[in-house]
Amino acid sequence: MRKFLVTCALVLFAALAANPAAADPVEDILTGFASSKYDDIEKSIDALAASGDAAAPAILDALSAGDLQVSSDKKLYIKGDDGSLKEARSGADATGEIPPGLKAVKVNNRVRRAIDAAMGQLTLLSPDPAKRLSAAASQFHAPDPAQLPAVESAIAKESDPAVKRAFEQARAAIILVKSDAPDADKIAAIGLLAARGDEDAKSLLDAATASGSPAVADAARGALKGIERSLAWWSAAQNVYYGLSLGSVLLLAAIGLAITFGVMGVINMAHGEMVMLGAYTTYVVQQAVMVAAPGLTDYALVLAVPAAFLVSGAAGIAIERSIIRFLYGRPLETLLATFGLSLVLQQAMRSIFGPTNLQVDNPSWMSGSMDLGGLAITYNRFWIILFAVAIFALLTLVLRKTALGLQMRAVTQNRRMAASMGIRTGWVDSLTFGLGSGVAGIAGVALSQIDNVSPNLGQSYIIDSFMVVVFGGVGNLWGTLVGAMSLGVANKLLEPVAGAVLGKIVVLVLLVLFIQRRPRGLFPVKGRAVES
Amino acid sequence: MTEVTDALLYLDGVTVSFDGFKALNTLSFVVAPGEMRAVIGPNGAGKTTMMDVITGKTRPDQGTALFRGSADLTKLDEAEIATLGIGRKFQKPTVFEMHSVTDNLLLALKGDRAPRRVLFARETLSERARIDEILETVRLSAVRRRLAGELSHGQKQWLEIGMLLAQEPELLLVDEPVAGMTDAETADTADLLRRINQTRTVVVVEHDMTFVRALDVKVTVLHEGSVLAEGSLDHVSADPRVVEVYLGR
Amino acid sequence: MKIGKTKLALAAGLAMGLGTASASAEDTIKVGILHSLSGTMAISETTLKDVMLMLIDEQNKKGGLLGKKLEAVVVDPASNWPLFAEKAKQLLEVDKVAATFGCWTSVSRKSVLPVFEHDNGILFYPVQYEGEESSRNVFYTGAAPNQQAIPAVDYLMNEEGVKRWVLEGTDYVYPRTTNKILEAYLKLKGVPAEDIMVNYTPFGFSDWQTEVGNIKKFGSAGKKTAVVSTVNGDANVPFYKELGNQGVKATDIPVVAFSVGEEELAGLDTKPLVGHLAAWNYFMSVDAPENKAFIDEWHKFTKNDKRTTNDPMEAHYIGFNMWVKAVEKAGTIDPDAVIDAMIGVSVPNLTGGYSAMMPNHHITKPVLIGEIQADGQLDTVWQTSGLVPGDEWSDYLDGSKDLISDWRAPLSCGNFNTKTGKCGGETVATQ
Amino acid sequence: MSAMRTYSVAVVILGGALAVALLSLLPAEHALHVPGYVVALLGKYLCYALLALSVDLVWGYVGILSLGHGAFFAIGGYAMGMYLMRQIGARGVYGNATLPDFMVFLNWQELPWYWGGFNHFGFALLVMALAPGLLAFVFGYLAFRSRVTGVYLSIITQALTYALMLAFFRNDMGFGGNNGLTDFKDFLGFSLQSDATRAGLLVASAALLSLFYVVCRMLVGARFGKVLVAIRDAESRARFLGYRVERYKVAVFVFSAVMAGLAGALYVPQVGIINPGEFAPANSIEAVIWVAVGGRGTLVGAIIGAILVNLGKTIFTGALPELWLFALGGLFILVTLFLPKGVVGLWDRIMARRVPAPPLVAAPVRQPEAGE
Repeated sequence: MRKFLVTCALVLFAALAANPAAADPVEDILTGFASSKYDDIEKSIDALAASGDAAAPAILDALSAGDLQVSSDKKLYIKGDDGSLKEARSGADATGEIPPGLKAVKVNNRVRRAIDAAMGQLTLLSPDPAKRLSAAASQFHAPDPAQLPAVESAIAKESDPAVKRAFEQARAAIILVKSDAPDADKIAAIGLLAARGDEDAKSLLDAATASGSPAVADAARGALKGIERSLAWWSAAQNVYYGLSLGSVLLLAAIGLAITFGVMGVINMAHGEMVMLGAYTTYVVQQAVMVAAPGLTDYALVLAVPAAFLVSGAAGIAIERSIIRFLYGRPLETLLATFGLSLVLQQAMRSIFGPTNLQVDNPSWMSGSMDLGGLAITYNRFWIILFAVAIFALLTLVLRKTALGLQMRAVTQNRRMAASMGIRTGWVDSLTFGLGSGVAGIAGVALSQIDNVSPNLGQSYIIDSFMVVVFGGVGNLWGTLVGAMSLGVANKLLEPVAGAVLGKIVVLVLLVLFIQRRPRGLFPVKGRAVES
Repeated sequence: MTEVTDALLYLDGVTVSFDGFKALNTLSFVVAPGEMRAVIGPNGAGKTTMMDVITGKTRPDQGTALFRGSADLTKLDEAEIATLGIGRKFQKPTVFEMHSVTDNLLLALKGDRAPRRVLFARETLSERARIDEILETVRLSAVRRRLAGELSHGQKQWLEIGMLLAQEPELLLVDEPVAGMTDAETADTADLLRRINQTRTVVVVEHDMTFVRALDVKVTVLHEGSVLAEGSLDHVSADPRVVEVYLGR
Repeated sequence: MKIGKTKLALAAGLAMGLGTASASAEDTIKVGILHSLSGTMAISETTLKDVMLMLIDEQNKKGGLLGKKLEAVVVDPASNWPLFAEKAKQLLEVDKVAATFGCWTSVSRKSVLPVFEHDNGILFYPVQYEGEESSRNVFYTGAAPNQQAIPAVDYLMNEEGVKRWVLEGTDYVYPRTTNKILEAYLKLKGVPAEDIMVNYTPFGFSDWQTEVGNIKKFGSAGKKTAVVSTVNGDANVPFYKELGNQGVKATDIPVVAFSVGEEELAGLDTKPLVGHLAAWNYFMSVDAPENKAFIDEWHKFTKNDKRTTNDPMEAHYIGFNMWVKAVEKAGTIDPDAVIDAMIGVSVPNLTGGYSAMMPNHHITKPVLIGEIQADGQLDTVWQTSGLVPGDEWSDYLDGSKDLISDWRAPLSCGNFNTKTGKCGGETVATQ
Repeated sequence: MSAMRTYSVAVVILGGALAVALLSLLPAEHALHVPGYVVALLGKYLCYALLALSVDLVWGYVGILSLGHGAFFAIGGYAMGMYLMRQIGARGVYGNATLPDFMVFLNWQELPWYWGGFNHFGFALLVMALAPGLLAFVFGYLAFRSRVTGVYLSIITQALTYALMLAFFRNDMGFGGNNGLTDFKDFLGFSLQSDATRAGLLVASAALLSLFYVVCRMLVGARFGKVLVAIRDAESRARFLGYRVERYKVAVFVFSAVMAGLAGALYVPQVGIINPGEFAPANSIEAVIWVAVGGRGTLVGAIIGAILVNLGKTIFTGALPELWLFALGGLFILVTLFLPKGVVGLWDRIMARRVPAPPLVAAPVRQPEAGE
């Protein structure tokens, strides 16, 4: 199809070239962008790519970014990020007044695909290895026999081994779809694709099994078997990774509760709102950084962590001082008061920030994904796993090694004894509750990266958080860790089998049954202290 | 495997461990019918854990626990053991604070405990008489209408003993009955226990040596979950090991 | 007898609480606004309350209606379905509103429906829904499935050459019905069953790793694949974040959504999502003078020039103007007269044309397909050449293909069976 | 509490409801006419009051804090809803005599087996009481036998109702998914739209509430009730006295679940819809809050609390639509902080100041449940 278009375009140029008034065929191609029809734009892209004009990559880049503008006299301009205007062909700054009727060239998915394919052709020999790699990928994904010579010459010139491998795979893909390629070449290509071993290779091989040549078809079938086996393993590993990722989210959501509920015994129904406060703090910090230091926007998240800890922690201390401290020894009444509090906090956020979702951006280092063997690891989830583990380690350290941690444990184990040893129990209570709330706030920073930042944010995690803490065993941070991870993995292993809804129900029922077997969770705190 | 025994309570080789710590370590302990026994030992010696094993609260990891030579205490739960005829008084006085003194006793009276029987139970004249009798015994007649939560510490201890009596058990386990009592009350309590012992078997756990001396019965010394010495108070007091772990310090 | 006194006090309180609203002056026409301002649906519905207040305010500036001022009665049904019914009853029986604008979810509409029918009220329902309903007392100004889903699938098939379909939805009645209709439609178009994957997730679902992974896997089979998303509200942000991060690009696997508009996109960084699609009857980016005026007014009213507009807001704009016109035509707010006058009323919509109320209480609308832009707007890439009338009873479902609705006399029936020639439940002899 | 007072509460509830019901049947112009809106509201409140009563029985008297009582309420409601759906018969929009509308348009071919029998009211009534009771029995038997207590119990009751919510949300379950069951036409042959039926339902709710109030009163006043309070205050003492605590707990839990189920069953025809939202854990927590506001461990308090809080909700959501959550949330905080014994406790304190008399109500001074 594309070959046909290119031919057409060439014929068109030939015709135009005969016209002395239009000395430059590329200028004519460019007028095609003024059309409002996607068909015309697509044709122009193909023609531009085929022309090999030096300005083509810049023009196509601008087009895909939505920066290519066309004036009413069909002249093309490229708009810079700073609002400057350059002539598209020459790259020179546009002089004089703003051309009349300037508007962006319209782009849709079909046009974007055409751009990708064109860029794949144009950047095969780009000096930038990253661009060559993506060129190879685009050739691989849309194998076009007409491009075989270009790809082969690219392989010959390539020095970077990773890029070279990508080109070779692209060549293999092209050979497989090329009907007149010799069987031997095809079988070699199959070998190369089998080594690649991913879903894309599998779909190409699937198509090859229908090949007219029995030898090729057999080779493809053989390769497929191997790929399917390894894919099954990878898919199981992927599910476990998903589970760990979900587990780390649960861990973050629950770990603050493991302190306020697990250690202090306060049934804090407003815990979710502490998480929500953290997420809103992230929003505010990000907005502030965007205004104050736009260059640092990517690191706003790093700043948001201490900010969220302070905001939620301060809120926690305020709550402890004004409400919770009057309710010690009446744990179930803390449930009622904090439930009321959670209603108030939700509505407060709604009044201040509005009821809609707020936009918290993923920083660039948390966007996208990488492939690790057959695993797709998304950066945001990957960072969240690391973050959760780090927070857990830090918290364990605080509880074990610091004076506050020691006093905290003393107060929770024997309040009267601690008081008589000169520990200011009220003060320790406040700080403990503040710590738990602050950690919940930090969780909010992480959750803002994967979920809605809205007044309802906390509500969606509160039940899961309580499950995790109770499952792990109240008063035991390690229990919370193991609890969160096992619930996460169980959920994700069940999901492909039973579906998301049924999977979750099954996990809940198992949890209820588990508590019947072990009424004090995975890691119960044993001994006489809990018996009395 | 178990030998037939004529002891009322028979513990042999009982081991209980919490997270690796052995609260009871191959403990053997035998009480004959009609006997009164005092159990002493330092903190953490396993006295309360032993009571827990006898009353079904804690399951031993190993060992035998028999009541009347036939009932396997390791297989029964608290309520079943209570119905068998073992009554227990806690270290901290535990009564139903929101109930009146008479109601506390009423709930403790021997009788069918099944929910559907209790549902239609009416207080009978004989029950009332029995309650009056116990109130006299534990000297709480004057406060019979008060809520148990309003009683003094000593009165609560006595009320709990009264509830034990109302249960009419064969064996009474009494955990630190005189903690927090005045000297006079302590003497009265010793007196009360001796009277109870006339018809029932009693095991008393106590720290108070004057009280133990006043009881004047056979003493078992526990240490680190097993029996260190057994005999009369004078006998065990003379034992150097006992002196070292307990009395000497 | 202290309880007796308490009870009396309660009764007094009840009377007081209910009396507050009915005590106000009679020279206004009351308009009820029944949108959740708290709970899970507040996120979507609060905006609709605001837009209604703006429309009523504007109408009053123009001199009100029938020489009287309009008065908005706002209540909060708090995303609680039985509370919707209670509040609807309060609006109709205590406040005696002339018309009510409200509801978002189907279940809230189902919950108030008997109340509006019993008390003969008028409800304007502004959200796209599954169809399969037509009540004399309700005017449906949102899209029926044929005004959204089917054109979107047509677009993907024709323009993008899609051969393989993932129907991803939240597990409730709108996605279920829409997907049933789409499945039937796709099979009619010759799509084999193995090229259709249907999956449902719970409300507020936030961990989309497995689902997006499955979509990628399903899409790598060599045929052009697209996702038709009927994922609801809150679950969308995590869904799109996961799509963006797992690198599902619009050029490879486009996602077309029916419940994602400008308001939902405002909570997202849309740069990784450029090119994914949405099908609606209105986009904020539409270049029409009415739309520009509406957006300006909205920014002025909310004192915030960042506030977005969306499709259900346009539906209320149309519905409100239709009601005003119908009341003027009838010369009274009497519900029977207004309900009769409504049919055939035509008012400008915000995309540069006119929408008319049809005898089935649904309206005519253009269908727009838009692509998500980097600035969070949706840019129209295709639109129907004319207006599409809303079809309440789907032609693609066995149960409903023989049903039609026409509220004009003499038929006056919401579910007339063309086969049996009878209205609704009278058709079959009871067992 | 004297028998006199017990019956007077029941008489006030029943008499009040009867009066309102009769007045609502007066012509609309009549000065004493009560609008249908108030009848519907009161009916709803009384069902909530019965739910609160069932929560109070287990929480106030046995110390079982159930955060999942909404589940029993909802199951009872669904049983009633299924009966009402079957009553629609061929009057649904598709005119299908057997299948409810939501099944028709999702292409269900036949009625699932568990819908069988619901066209008979007797069978439905049995399910309304037995289904919640059975669930409570299985759950209670497992939980109380293994001595799950305190917050652990509260959290797993919450897990129970949450799991049920997710399950009922699934359309494949055959209970109408998110939309639930709705569009009811009539109940025992009486049109649900008619004012007389609604008045009748109000009186029925009042009668049921009064009946259960009197039964609960007798229950807690008798020796059985004393055992319950004994279990609440000192569970291990009760065990060592020979009481099979788990049996008492299961018995009361099941009874309470049946009560909640019947409350839900009467609630559904009055509000016209039952949907999985009723299983939401927040609903169960709210029921606990009604009890706390009214006064835990006083049966009257549960009723008063349920009516007061819901009345407040009705008034505030209409009068202060943007601020009512502040009011309601604030109320919960203030009540727990300053009225640990709820409204009834406050009342008693005021009465005690006027007439020095022994406290009438055995409200607990301390709440030892969590540590037990």
